[in-house]
Amino acid sequence: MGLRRIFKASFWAEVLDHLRIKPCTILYPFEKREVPPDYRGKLKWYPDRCVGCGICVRVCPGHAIELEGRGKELRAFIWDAGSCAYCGQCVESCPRNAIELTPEYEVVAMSREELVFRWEKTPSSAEATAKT
Amino acid sequence: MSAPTTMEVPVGPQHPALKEPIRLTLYIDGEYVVRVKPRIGYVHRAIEKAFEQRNYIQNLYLAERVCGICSHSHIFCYSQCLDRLLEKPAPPRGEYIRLIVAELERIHSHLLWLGVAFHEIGFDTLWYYVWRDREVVMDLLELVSGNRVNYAMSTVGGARRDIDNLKADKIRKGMNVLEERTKYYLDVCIKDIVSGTSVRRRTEGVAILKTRDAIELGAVGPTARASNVKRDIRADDKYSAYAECWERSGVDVIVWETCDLWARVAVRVLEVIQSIQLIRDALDHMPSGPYRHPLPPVLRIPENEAISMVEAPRGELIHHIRSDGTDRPYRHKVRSPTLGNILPVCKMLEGVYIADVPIAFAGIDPCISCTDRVLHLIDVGRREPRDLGVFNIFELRHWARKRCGGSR
Amino acid sequence: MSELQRMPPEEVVERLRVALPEGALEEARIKEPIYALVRVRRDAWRKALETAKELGFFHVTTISGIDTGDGIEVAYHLRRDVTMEGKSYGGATHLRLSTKVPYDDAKLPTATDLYPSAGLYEREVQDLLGVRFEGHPEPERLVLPEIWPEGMHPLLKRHSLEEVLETIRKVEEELAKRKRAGGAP
Amino acid sequence: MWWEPVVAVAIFPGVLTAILLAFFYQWFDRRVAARMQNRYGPIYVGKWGLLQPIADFVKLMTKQDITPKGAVRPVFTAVPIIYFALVLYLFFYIPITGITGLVSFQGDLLLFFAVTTFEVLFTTLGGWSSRSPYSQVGGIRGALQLLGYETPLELALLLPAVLTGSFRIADIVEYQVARGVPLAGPLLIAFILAFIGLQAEMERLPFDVPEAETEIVAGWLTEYSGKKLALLRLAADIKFVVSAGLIVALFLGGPYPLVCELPPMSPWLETIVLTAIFLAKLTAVIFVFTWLKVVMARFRIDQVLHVCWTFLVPLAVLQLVLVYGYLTLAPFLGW
Repeated sequence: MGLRRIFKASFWAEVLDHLRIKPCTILYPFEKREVPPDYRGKLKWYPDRCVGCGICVRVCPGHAIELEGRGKELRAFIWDAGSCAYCGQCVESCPRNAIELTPEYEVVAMSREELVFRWEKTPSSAEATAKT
Repeated sequence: MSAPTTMEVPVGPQHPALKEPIRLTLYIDGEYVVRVKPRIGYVHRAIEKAFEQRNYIQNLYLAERVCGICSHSHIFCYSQCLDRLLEKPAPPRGEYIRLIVAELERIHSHLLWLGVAFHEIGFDTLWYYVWRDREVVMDLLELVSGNRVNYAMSTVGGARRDIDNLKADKIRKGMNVLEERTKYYLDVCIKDIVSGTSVRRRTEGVAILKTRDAIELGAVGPTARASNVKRDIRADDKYSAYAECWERSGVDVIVWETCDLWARVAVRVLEVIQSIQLIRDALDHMPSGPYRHPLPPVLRIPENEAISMVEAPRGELIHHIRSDGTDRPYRHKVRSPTLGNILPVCKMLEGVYIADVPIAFAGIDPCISCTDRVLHLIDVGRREPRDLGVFNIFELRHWARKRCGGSR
Repeated sequence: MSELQRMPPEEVVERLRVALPEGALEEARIKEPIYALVRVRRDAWRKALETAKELGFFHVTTISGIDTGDGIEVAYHLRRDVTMEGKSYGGATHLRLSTKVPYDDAKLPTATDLYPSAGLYEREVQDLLGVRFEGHPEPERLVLPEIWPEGMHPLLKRHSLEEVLETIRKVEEELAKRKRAGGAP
Repeated sequence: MWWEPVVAVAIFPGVLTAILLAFFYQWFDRRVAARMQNRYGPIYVGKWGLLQPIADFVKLMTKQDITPKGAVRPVFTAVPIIYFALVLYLFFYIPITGITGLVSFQGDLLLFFAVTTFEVLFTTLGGWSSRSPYSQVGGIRGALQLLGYETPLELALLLPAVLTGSFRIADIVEYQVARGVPLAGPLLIAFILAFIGLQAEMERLPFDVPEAETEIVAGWLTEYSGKKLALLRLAADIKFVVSAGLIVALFLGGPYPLVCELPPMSPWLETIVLTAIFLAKLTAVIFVFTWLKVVMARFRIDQVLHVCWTFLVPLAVLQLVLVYGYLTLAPFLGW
């Protein structure tokens, strides 16, 4: 009847309805939020694909990438998660697709130094590429 | 009775309710604000100087971070400006993707503002509801661009990622949900007897900006449209994909006559529905083909000058670049929409209850950062101005009433 | 114009050329869709602004100052999109009206009487590039802090980024010293 | 036995129950409001977050207790203690385990109004004494709001006394039990007015103008911290339970099941059954208070006065006319 319709349409009923609806909050540390596959998260470097050309170092707007040595003498790839803007420009500009942004979004640390990741170019993989 | 003196009341740069680092010096007369003098610059990051230190590609991501909420508008305007400098327009599919992400961002920005407006007037339930529904569009943006805030979807010569059919269907589903929810909020605000009137009672007739003032003071975006000024860059300039989408989807510039805070609420809610129609139209008529031109490793732009304007959620945004043949811009001028609304908001605040200053100021959806509420009262009434110490804006109203013998 | 009609940029340039004294128009370019870029001589500047207002350019989007090495070019971005009653012309025309001012006497008459909304933008150019606007109702600093050294305009090419950062550091120390001394903000 | 009254005052229907009920219903209010706003509310501390209010209280007790430099120290420290005492004192009047509360005398309803108005005086005093701009304005707003809601609230709460002819809460409960009809039926308008008035008296949402956090930080509570704030928070919760208890007593027939006659049983069992019924009704009333809080936007201070004087007072007077009409006609029509 009329009153029921007016009452139903009014905000009072909407609020009561919400008592049976499951809350929309995700209880973060216990429930994880799933993220689309092409999410721009933590950076991943493929040592064997990288030829040490250094384009990524020049292109990066936040100056977050450094290479120890260039070309053949490449020893390590240093990535500072603190100053990285996760824009993905390095992924785009890398000629060998040696860099990728993974969907992992929990890049946390207690201090800025811990945010700097250093990945060695292990000799074994270097010989592997050298041999083939 | 002595003539009521006008008191200079600076509302300082940090403010628990206002979200913008602007300091408004209110000249109050008893109960009401008589004149307002703005002072900005508290978060000026010399972005224009920084633009000149980086090359065009790196500037893409700096332009995106000029503003947190309307980041796509800035990168869209900047890449469109670069396309005009190179005189090489982006492929149609790229333009359509830029349009879709721009409209998604407008929905997210307007819903964010709607939630904050409800919080300002103390209606937290609607704030939670509006921000819960905003998650739908945030998830879509994350799905499309890989990030919730800085989408980096537009670049020189088109878009950086494609929107395939799978994502298009998800967007359509999301749009249906959003349309239904937004229409519900409008109904609650208009028709609902108890809660609706409580919202309208706090917004109707507050902070009036007449049409003539809006034009003379250069109001932009929803603030202007809420004062009956039919100004919308998407309709006027018909830039990028709006040339086709605007007529085909049959939308028109949303204008409201009452020129007050309620008009700004209504305009923004109706614009969300308008954006939904635009997105649906763009998705249905998405041209095939490439969505971007290949990016040269080092981008050098010959000597040229270009202006590019975009309708950001808060108003018109302009990027003006002059290039000199190198890979760095010679001069890059950015005018964010909120700067255009500073003078109108000062005009708007005249004659407003002091208690309504925070809500009236939030009406233009300022996008700078936070302002302060504790005031520094300088009593200009006496012969030598005496510093009366720190007072609260309401304390002023009470104190002023005593001095002027009853509120007017 | 009873019937509201968009004015193409070419017509705007023609109207300006007719209204201004001979040779005042130093440069006039039309950029595709709706942009007219016009540079006028300094003496005809005030007249150019008035003509633009008559043509219906009520809205000042922004003012960009450009340090062009031999002087400072001040460009007003004007738009003709709405009548005074708020009715739309159905399309907008964008006029970038600019003039060049030498470094030594960087002065220009203010346009706030014609365009009230230009007030803020003029103060910004005044802060960052040092062009003085005579007759401006509130010529105070808009963007820079009150105790920013005079004459130091960050956007000028002669100040390198390091110099600007150095000034910012100096200003911060000054503010900190004042705060410790308990002075007014 | 000598320890009977001591236990009664200290533990059962006395201080300890008041505090425990306050904690429980703070949790209940926060959970229900949260679920209405589609979120969880307190969840981690204890089972379903039940211990959250206690955790907050203990945390506040351990926090540093700062008194602002300019504050009027004696008044500033006295206000929380007296405010807490006043609120707790009222709790003894609520009938929980029987017809009467711990204390009951002719005219205790009037004392109720005197003490509630007195509490608002202390909120203003607390706000004034902390000398901070926010709290002073909060205090003033509190007093201003009192002018608005007090008349309709007191009229609404006095009507049961007018109908039953006595100012004693026990008599009113007894009147309802005797007739087996809750006064909420005949005095529906007064029932609704009581809800609105008490919501304003407790400064809860549509009327939380004195501590509107978006405008003046935390109103008169801004400068309180540590133990003082803990005491004030607990006092606010007890006031919440007391107000709800008052509505249950005056309009819903106190702890008695008006529907059926109470079967004779041993006194122990009877107190338990009565308390259970009282708590059930209390939960229902508190649910309505939470519902009220979630549904509307906050009023501006001038709107509070406007709403009270143009809507609530005429309604209260209308109800008064109805009651007197009933009283004068009753003997003729033999009701």
